[in-house]
Formats: sequence, structure tokens, C-alpha cells
Amino acid sequence: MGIIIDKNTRAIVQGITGTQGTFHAKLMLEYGTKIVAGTSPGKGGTHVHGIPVYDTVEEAQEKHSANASIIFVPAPFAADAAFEAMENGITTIVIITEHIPIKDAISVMARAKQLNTTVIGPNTPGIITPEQCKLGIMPSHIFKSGNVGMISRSGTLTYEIAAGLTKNGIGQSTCLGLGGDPITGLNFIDALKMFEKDASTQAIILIGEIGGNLEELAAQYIAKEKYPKPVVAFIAGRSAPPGKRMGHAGAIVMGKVGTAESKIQALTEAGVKVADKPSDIARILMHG
Amino acid sequence: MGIIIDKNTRAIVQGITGTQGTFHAKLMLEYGTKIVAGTSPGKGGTHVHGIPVYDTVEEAQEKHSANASIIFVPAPFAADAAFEAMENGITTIVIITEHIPIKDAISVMARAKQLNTTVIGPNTPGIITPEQCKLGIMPSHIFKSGNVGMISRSGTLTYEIAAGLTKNGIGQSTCLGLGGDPITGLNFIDALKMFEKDASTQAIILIGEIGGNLEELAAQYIAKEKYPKPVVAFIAGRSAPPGKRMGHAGAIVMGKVGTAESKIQALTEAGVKVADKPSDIARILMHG
Amino acid sequence: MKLFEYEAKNLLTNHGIPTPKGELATTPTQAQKAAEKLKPPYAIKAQVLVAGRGKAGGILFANSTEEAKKAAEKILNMQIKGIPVKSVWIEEKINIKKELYFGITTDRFSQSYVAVASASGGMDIEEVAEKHPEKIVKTTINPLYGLHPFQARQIARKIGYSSNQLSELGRIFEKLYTLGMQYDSELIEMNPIVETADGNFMAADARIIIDDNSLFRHQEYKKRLLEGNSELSQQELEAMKSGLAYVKLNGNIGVVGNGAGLVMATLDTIQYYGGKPANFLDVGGGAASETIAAALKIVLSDPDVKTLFINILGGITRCDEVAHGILEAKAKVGIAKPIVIRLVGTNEQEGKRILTEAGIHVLESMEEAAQKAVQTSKQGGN
Amino acid sequence: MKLFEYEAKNLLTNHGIPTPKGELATTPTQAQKAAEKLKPPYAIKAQVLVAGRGKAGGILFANSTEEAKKAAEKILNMQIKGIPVKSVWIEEKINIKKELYFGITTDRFSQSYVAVASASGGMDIEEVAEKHPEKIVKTTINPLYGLHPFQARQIARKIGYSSNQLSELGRIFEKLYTLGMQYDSELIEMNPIVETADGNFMAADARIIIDDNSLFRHQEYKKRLLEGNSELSQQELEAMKSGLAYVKLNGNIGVVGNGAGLVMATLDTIQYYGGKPANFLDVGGGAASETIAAALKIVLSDPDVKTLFINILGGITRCDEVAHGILEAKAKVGIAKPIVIRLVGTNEQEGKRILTEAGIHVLESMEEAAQKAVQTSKQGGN
Repeated sequence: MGIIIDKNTRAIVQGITGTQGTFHAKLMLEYGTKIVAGTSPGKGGTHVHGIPVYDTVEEAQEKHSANASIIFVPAPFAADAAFEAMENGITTIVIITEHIPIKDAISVMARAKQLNTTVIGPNTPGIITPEQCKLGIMPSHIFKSGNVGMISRSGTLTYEIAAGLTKNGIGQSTCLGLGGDPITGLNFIDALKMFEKDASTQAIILIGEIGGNLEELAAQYIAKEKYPKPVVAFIAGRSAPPGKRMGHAGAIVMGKVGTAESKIQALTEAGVKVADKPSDIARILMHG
Repeated sequence: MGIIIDKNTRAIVQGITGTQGTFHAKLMLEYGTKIVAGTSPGKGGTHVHGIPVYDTVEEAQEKHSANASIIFVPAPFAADAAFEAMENGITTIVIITEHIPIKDAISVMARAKQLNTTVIGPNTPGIITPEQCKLGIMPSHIFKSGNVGMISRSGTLTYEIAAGLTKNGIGQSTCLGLGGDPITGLNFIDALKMFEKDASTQAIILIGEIGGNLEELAAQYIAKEKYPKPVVAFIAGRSAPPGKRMGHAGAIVMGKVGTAESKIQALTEAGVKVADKPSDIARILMHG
Repeated sequence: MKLFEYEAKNLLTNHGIPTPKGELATTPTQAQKAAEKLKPPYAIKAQVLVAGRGKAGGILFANSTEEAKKAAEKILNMQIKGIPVKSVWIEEKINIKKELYFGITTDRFSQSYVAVASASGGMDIEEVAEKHPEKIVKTTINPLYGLHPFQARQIARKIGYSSNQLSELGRIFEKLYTLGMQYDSELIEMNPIVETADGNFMAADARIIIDDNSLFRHQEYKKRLLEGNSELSQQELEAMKSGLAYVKLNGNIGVVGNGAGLVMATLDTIQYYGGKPANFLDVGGGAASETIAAALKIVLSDPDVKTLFINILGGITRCDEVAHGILEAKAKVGIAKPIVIRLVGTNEQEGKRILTEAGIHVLESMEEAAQKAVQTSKQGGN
Repeated sequence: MKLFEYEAKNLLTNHGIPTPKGELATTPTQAQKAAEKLKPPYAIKAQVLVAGRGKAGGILFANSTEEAKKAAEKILNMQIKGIPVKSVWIEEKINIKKELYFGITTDRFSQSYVAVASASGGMDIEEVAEKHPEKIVKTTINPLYGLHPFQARQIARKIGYSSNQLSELGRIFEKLYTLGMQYDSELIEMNPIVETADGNFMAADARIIIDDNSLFRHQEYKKRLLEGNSELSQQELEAMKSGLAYVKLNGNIGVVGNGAGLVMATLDTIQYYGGKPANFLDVGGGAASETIAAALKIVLSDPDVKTLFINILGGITRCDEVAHGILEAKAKVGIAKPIVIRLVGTNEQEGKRILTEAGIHVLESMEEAAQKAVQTSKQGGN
């Protein structure tokens, strides 16, 4: 169980011949992810860790029929890689690449909507359904299989919290990194809907940060739909000044929009418990 | 009865304050077409033949809820007018304007497909369901109500043939000008499908010309689907040399594609009677 | 509007597509000087807009600058399909391993641009399509996204390339698409684009046809169309300036009508009755008397025309306006040639009255009029 | 990347959007000369990238060239929010009838660009949105088509215009959208765009923020960002060149961590325990020892920093690399200030060993480390 990916996921790695692609293809393989092929235009016919490399996704698909893809292609070419995956029948795309222009991301998401493709990222650590499948760059050993779903805009903060859960014996159904950019494929509401349907998920952790209003919209959704599973949240950036980009392209308070206070207030009003510090999350989950 | 338009059609005229728009708005009104409003950006608040003029289709729609539009806007602005109509709930659009760039037409048609909007033209004389509704620039007096449907890529040739029919006592259900451009909203197959469903139509006249392969595709369709109503055709341009544009932007033989011979052969093989001269059509309809 | 090969190649070069190094020359001496800047051997190519210059001897090769000069002289004295050659393009001859085809055109049924590629380039692509449809790779381009780079690579793969060559060819296809869209091309093609002996790619010939209707977005070409297009006849230039659609044909019956379909049908009917049309001329909808007069003037100025056939079905066009136009032309230009008029539709009675009073007989049936025109054209002798 | 008002206005002018006539000056004399070319009265405006220059006295008016010179002198000697003013923009003061707002930004939920307009311009648009949401007109832009001209007119209508003014305003909105897309703007706005006394429209102020991630498509601005951006501190420039995300804050605890979310949470935790972070610095994923050393150097060069807090959760980043980086920085730069290190994750044992052997104590809990950093920062006094 878990959402989006599981042990039946068959994935290709786009940009497999780059440093990051090669490195993480190995780690994913070792975790047990079914990496069936890699692509890299101009490098077709080679192999990486025994994985066959093709010039085009089209050829990889003819021979391996994958349903997922993870993209490590440099930012100027990443949107094209995403289109290539979508148009060749891939239904789940994880875009690890950071620094993709907003205009490109907007264009990708518009087509993904038309084709009903699930896009995770860009600028995401990826997604992991522990002990089944990992499509991402997260350190695997801090995760363990269990009943808590995680949705996050941040990578290392997810690791911090997941490590805390695991140490306390709380396993995870699926941990999903939405991505740190302003425009990402999935948002909190999309992920909440998926976790609602997933029988293996009994509680959800929502890790937000400053910028935008997606946490506020998630809070509205939780309140309006009387979301049936408990949600615990953490919001990073209480101490961030307005107008400054805090590492993530999406982590910026514009004027009065996107403050941590606004998000915390909205979530609290929706009945979500909001942790003050990352380590409080495990405590809240265990003791309420 | 008839197809696409009838006495319940409520139309707006886009570009109503231009010479052509003003002139034909009057003729359409006189024919009995329900012209409920006109638009012309910058001329809002005025009237033409008693028809209220608005700056935007949005405002016209708020006040008059039309379902059709006829566009007389100059070529550089015609695509925008078509988008404006579509995005404001108009479901049938007749684009009279000639000389619209192909790129613009392609863009309009792509959106029309998404919104399921019927686009007639560009570069069309329009459409008439005799004695019910006229959205076009054709001389009304040569048409009479009856049971023959017409689909044509040419204006005056349609008039020539319609006048011949009417003189011989053969009335028309609907006469539809597809438009003389290479990229038009409807093609012969679309129109054949509509006439098939129209109980008032007992036979169809297909008036093609050189350029493209839409007549050949129609012939394939007629043969493959065993089209249930008799179809009589005329193809203009047997004497046209290759590589030359015969008046219409779409009337050009490119290399070996688009010759009259190819079209006549395909139609004949599909069991369609192809007239040698325009005047033969009435004869074939009456005597087979 | 068709661009000359040299215009097209310069655009390609400016957009980063490899083409053979070359220069334009309008005299043999210029050609020699151009050759001095290039590496031999040379190809000397007539710059004409009509197809088939190769078969007509419009492409020659040379090993020295002296030979290049002679070749240029020969070509510059040539006429190709009746069109005098005014300039030649001298370029470095390339070492060809394989000839490919790539082009972007429009597809009417899918209402889209379509990319067409083939591993069999260098010949008439429609012929390849007809005889070996399996050798043609067609890719419909989603109008909302354009040709994606990955699609360009997929095309390269389908015509037999892989690895670095696939990437390189993909980049060239992508650039050609971008260039085509920038210039509103209804056709842009490289035929052939060649694989050179060392495995690189180069556009050996290029053709661009800009959508005439888009020229308001490309003022520089609009200007050049009316000024510099050396291949238009006097009649064609006049028609273009008057906004009339005119095409010169081989016969002797001059035709003026309203509406493209009707005029085409008029030509066909003339041919049906054994006559030969001298031209296509559509005055369009709602023509005023001056337009009619201008149209008549153009057709009458063609020495091949023995008989004039005017076929008007008045819709928006008013028959009385047409009648006035005919009288105007008669007064100003003089109509010495026999004239057959068919005039029906809006204000038909008034039009007929005007002409009849001027001694001009008017017919009502297109077929009858066509027969009469054919008859008249044969009486005159040709 | 934020553009200066004068850069933004020049772009608007070049794209056909009316702006007040003006010139840039970096000295009072230049300002006077600029004024001589313009019609009085003048507006003299500080060119700074921080918001709120109006309230800070960075906009003055003048009726003569002499007054303009004095005003420029005053402004050029000013600091706005700590930033020295290096140039002023002198322009013709316009006769304002009404102030409007129009801008294009992104909407995260709809994953689109969105046009925002209001009949209440000239003030903070977020404030208008908060207090009078009914005064805001939002239009989601279909990414596949862009802002249609008709949509621009619909917006003009919704903020109260009709007839010719609607058309004119629509054209300006359309142009701003086109300009914004051309420069990959994440924000482009005219605030205010004003209706002048004679019923025309003019962009009285303009702001453009180019998407940093798109700068590979806008090399001229990439260059200018690294060279000419006068408002970056030494630390900010260094961080930018090293590819590190750095933000200066008001406190005294220097922070270095890996991952934006973790570093933000680190700052929050410091604040939670009563301390004040001096900066945000994210070394990113998989940082090598040189990157860690560069990061430490930047933070330590800030005189406000009393204590250094390094918070690393090793995932891709290896703890041993971090340890080496710390020792490298210690050797090269010298770390005179107290340092608190939290280091867990990949190769944790090795990293701890390296640091412990060098006499540096390593903690495991982020909370514990934060508390210790706060404590240390207070001992030093501030």
C-alpha cells in the first residue's frame, strides 16, 4: 500500500548518465526500486549499473513499458524531459531538478493536467513508500514502513522529521516531497485526497513553509471536507523576513502573503495540531 | 430542421461597425436572423440598425445570451475575436474574414476542439438554413427551403449551384460554406455526419476544389461507412496548373497532392456521382 | 511568398543550422570573386523560384574560380521555364554520404503543422510519399506546444540515427521548426539535408514559403514581394497591387469572374468545351466598377488573349457595377478583342440594360457563354 | 532578480507602453542637465530595489532645473533601509486623474500566471486585496494561449472603463504581459498606472522581477546581477558566486545548514529558545568540503555574528565531508568565534571522529544544539 508508487512501479531514469543520475540510480536499485531503463540523448546503447541507456524515452518504452520516471536532467532541458515522459505514456513523473524556470514549469503542469499525469516536483527529494519503492534522493535508512503519511515542501526537514518518527518506532506509509518551487505538480490537497483513500495511512504529517497559500487552502479543505484522518503540521519560516527568498524558490513572503503565522493560524483553526519544533511531531502523534 | 443553425439561433455580429459588418448585419436581420447584439472594441454604447453594440463579447453575453457569432473583424484581429467568442460561451462561430494567417487559424481550431465549439470558415460565405436563419454574406433570394444539403469550399460556386437547384424547384435544408482556406473549422466529413442525422436532408451536394485531400478523405468515409444518403459532387480546378494558388488560399496543388483528378477518382470509386459542369448537378439530382 | 534559395539559406545559417559556405552573384566576375573566398570544388546554382532547375541545367559544378566564372556566365544567360536567371549562388560543394529530407508543412485534416522526414531525401518528396509511404515519417505538431526537442530526436531516430548523430539532427530539426514558425512559413524544408562524409549534417538546399496572409507581421518581406520579385510578369505584378488573384495559363481565352470557385469552374467549363483559358482572374466579392476595369485592363494587356470571357454571378457583387466597369475599361483601354459576357444575380436587369444599350450582348447561362467563348477563340485563329 | 525602476521603465517604453519622459542621473549636475531636456515640474526618484522609498523621502518634486539639482543632491546623499542611493531618475511629473494597478504574477494553486488589476492603484496591492477584495480583478491566464487581447479588454472593463479608453488600456495590459513573458518575469507590475487629466494612460511606476532560474535565457541580466547590483552586501555577493542561498538577518547567531527547510526550522528553533539568527545559509545537497568552507567563511566575515551554529543532517551530504570543510575553514580563515555543531546522518561516526579529534564537540539533537547556541550568543554579550 501507500500512495503513487509501490513495489510494482517500473521506472526509468532520465538523465541517468549525469553524476546525480548515475549516483542515485544505484541507490534506488539497491533499495529495491525497479529501474528498468535509463535515457540520455546522445548516449544511447550504453549501460549504467547494468541498466540499458536509450537516446529517447520512446525507445525505452517500446522495450520496457515503464509507468514512472525520475528526472535528473539539467534545468534548461528538464521541461523537455518531462514532456517526453508524459507524451510517451509515463503516468508518474518525479522531477528532482532544481532551478527550472517558472514559465517552463507552468507549461509542463498544463500538459500534465490534460494527460492526467502525476508530476512530483520540480525541486523535490522525490517520493518513497518505505520498503517497497523509492523514486528520489532521500537517505533510505531513516525511513521505515508504517502508517503515517508525510507531505512536505522541504527535503532535509522531511528527513529530520522522518528520522525522528523512525527512532520513535513510528513507520511511514509514503513520504512525498511536493518540491520547493512555487509551481509544483502536486499540492497538499491533492496529496491529502490520495492519503484519504489509502487504507495503510492512519495519520498524515503536513510539512509546510513560508510562501504562497497552499497550506491555507489545505486547511480550508480539511475543515470543509471534515477530513477523516488526523493531520499534524509543521511550518518552517516563522523567523523569515518578508521579500527574501529562503533557499527554496517558493519560500518567500510577498507583501503580506505567505507568512508562517497565516498558515499556522489557518491550520490551527481547521483543527490541525501544529508543532512548534520538528521534534514535537513524534510526540504529538504518540500522545496527541 | 437543417444543421447547425435554425430559427432559434441567437447571434452576435463581431466587427459590426465595419463596412462589411454593418452591411451584412442589415441583410441578415432582413432575412429574419435573430441578431441580438454586435461588438466592436472602442465602439461600445452605440447602435447599428437598432442593434446594441458592446466593447466586449462578455458584456454582450451578460445581456443577450447568444449562442452563435459571425465575425467580420479584419484578419490581424480575427483570431482574437474567435477566441473571445469561444471563451464567452458562443458555441457556433462563423468567420467570414479572409486572409487570416494559417498559424492563427491553427491556434483557433485547437482551442475550438477543446471547447467543442463549431467553427465555420475562415474565408467562408457562411451558412444558411433557408427561410429560417442566415449567418453569412450569401445573396438570400437564390435559396429556398427543401431537402438537399450543400457542403462547399467555394462561395460563388455555391450560389451558382444553389441558384440552379432553386430554379429547378429543388430546395435546400442547409447550405454550408466550409471556407476557402487550407485550415478551416469544419471539413466535409464533419458536415456529412451532421447531414446524416438531419431528417430534413435527403441528399447532399459536395462542392470541392483543388488543394489538400479533404475530398479524398470524405470519399473514404462515404465508402467505409456506407453513407446512407445520396451524395453528388462537383470539383473545381481540373484545368489548374500545379504550384499556383487559384484565388483561395487553400486552392493549390502541391507537387502531386490536391489535384482535381485525384478527388474525382476517389469520389467516383466511393459511389459518388461527380458532375462535369455546375449545371449538371440539378440534372443528376432529378434524374440520377 | 516563396523565398529564393539564398534567402532561405541565409535565414538557416543565422538560426544556427549548418549550410555550405556560399555567396550570391549577379555577374560572372562577381561569381569568380565569390569563389575566391571559398574552397573548391564549387557548386553554382541558378536562383529561381520555379521548381526543376536541376533538370533544366541550372546547377553546375566547378573546380577552379575560372571555371566557376564560366559556369555562372552560362547560367546567367539561361531561362528556366521561361524565367530569365538573374543571380547565382556559389557555394562549396559538400562531400555527401547520404541525402535526407526534413520539412514542416500544414495538415488540413488535423488542422495542425506537421513535420515530415525521410531517409530518402534529395528527390521529390511527394513522389517518395506516393511510391514508398513507409519511408515517410510524419509527426503531427500539437499547436499548443510546438515541436518539442524530444520529438525532433524521435524523428531523427525514426529515420535511422542514434547516439550523437540523433542529438545533432534533432537540434537541427528543432531549429528549422523555430525558424519556420518565426516566419509564418506554410512550408519550410531542407531537401536534401545531407549527412557528410565525416558524419555531420548540413542543409544542402532549403526552401521557405511564407504564408502570404501573414505578411503584415513580416513587413520586410511584404516590401520585397512587391519590389524585388523578379519572376512576376507585368500582369501578375499589376494584379497583386490591385489585390486581384491572377494566374497566367497557356491558352487564349482571357477570363474574369467573381469568386475563386466560380472562376475555376469557368476555366474547367471552357476546357470541357475544347477551349483553352489564358488566365485565372478573380475580382473577389463586391467589386466596384474600378476593380472590374482594372481586371479587364490586366487581362487585355496579355497578348495571348484572343477572346475575353466575363463571368459574373452577382451576390454581393452588383451587376450594374460590373456593367459600369466594363464600359469604363472600354472607354479607357479600348476593348478591341471579342468579348463574351455572362451576367446574372443582384441588379441583373440594370446591368443588362446598361450593356445592351452600349451594344454589348449579355448571356445568362454559364455553359452557353463558355461555348460561345470557345467558338469565338477558334474563329480568330491562334 | 529585481530590476531598478529606470530599467523597468525603459523596457516598458521600448515595448510601446507610455511612461513619463525621464532620464537617469548619478550626480546632482547630471540631474540638472537631465531636467533641462524635460518639461517642468519634475519628479526625482531614488533608484533603489528596496520597497518603501516614498515613505523614506526618496521621492521629491521640483519646479525648476535648479530645484531638481538640489533634490537629486539630497536623495543621492540618502540611505534607504541601510542602502546608499547611487542614482536618481528624473522625470516629468504627470497630471494624475486616477491611479490604477495592473500586474502579472504567478498563482501556485492554479499553476498559472495570473493578471491582477484594480481601480485602486498607487498603494500596496496586498493591502487592497486584504481589506477590499472586491476591488481586485484576478484573471487566470491559460498557459497554452497567454493573455488574449480580448481578456485584456475584459479586465479594462471590469476596472470601470469603456469605449476608447477600454481599448487603449487593453492594449497596454497586453503589451505588459508580452514584455513580462519575454523576460520570464515572476512579477511585472505598473503601480500605479495612471489615467491622466486628458484621459490617457501612463505607467507612473513599474516593477519587474525576473525569475532567477531563467537567467540562462537572459545573459545580459545574469551579467548585470553579478556585476552591477549595487545593493548586495559583500556576503550576499560571495554567496551568490558560490551558488549558496544566503539571507542576512538582524541577529547574532550565524547559521549554516543543509536544505532550505531545515535551515528555516533551525532559525525558528533559535528564535523559539530566545535567540536571534544573524543569517540564513543553505549549503544545499551533497556539499563538498570546499563548499562548507566557503559557507563558513561568508558567515564568519559578518561582524554581527557572535556564535556560529552548524546544523547538518546528512542525506546526500556526507558528515565526513562537512567535518573536513569545518577543519579547512578553521585552518584557512580561523574560527575565533564560539561554534556549535549538530551533525547526524550519512557517515556520522566518521564526521564526529574527525571533529572530536580536532577538539570540536558535536551534538546530535537539533533542539539541544539550538539551545546551546542561544546560550553561547548571550554569554558573549551583544
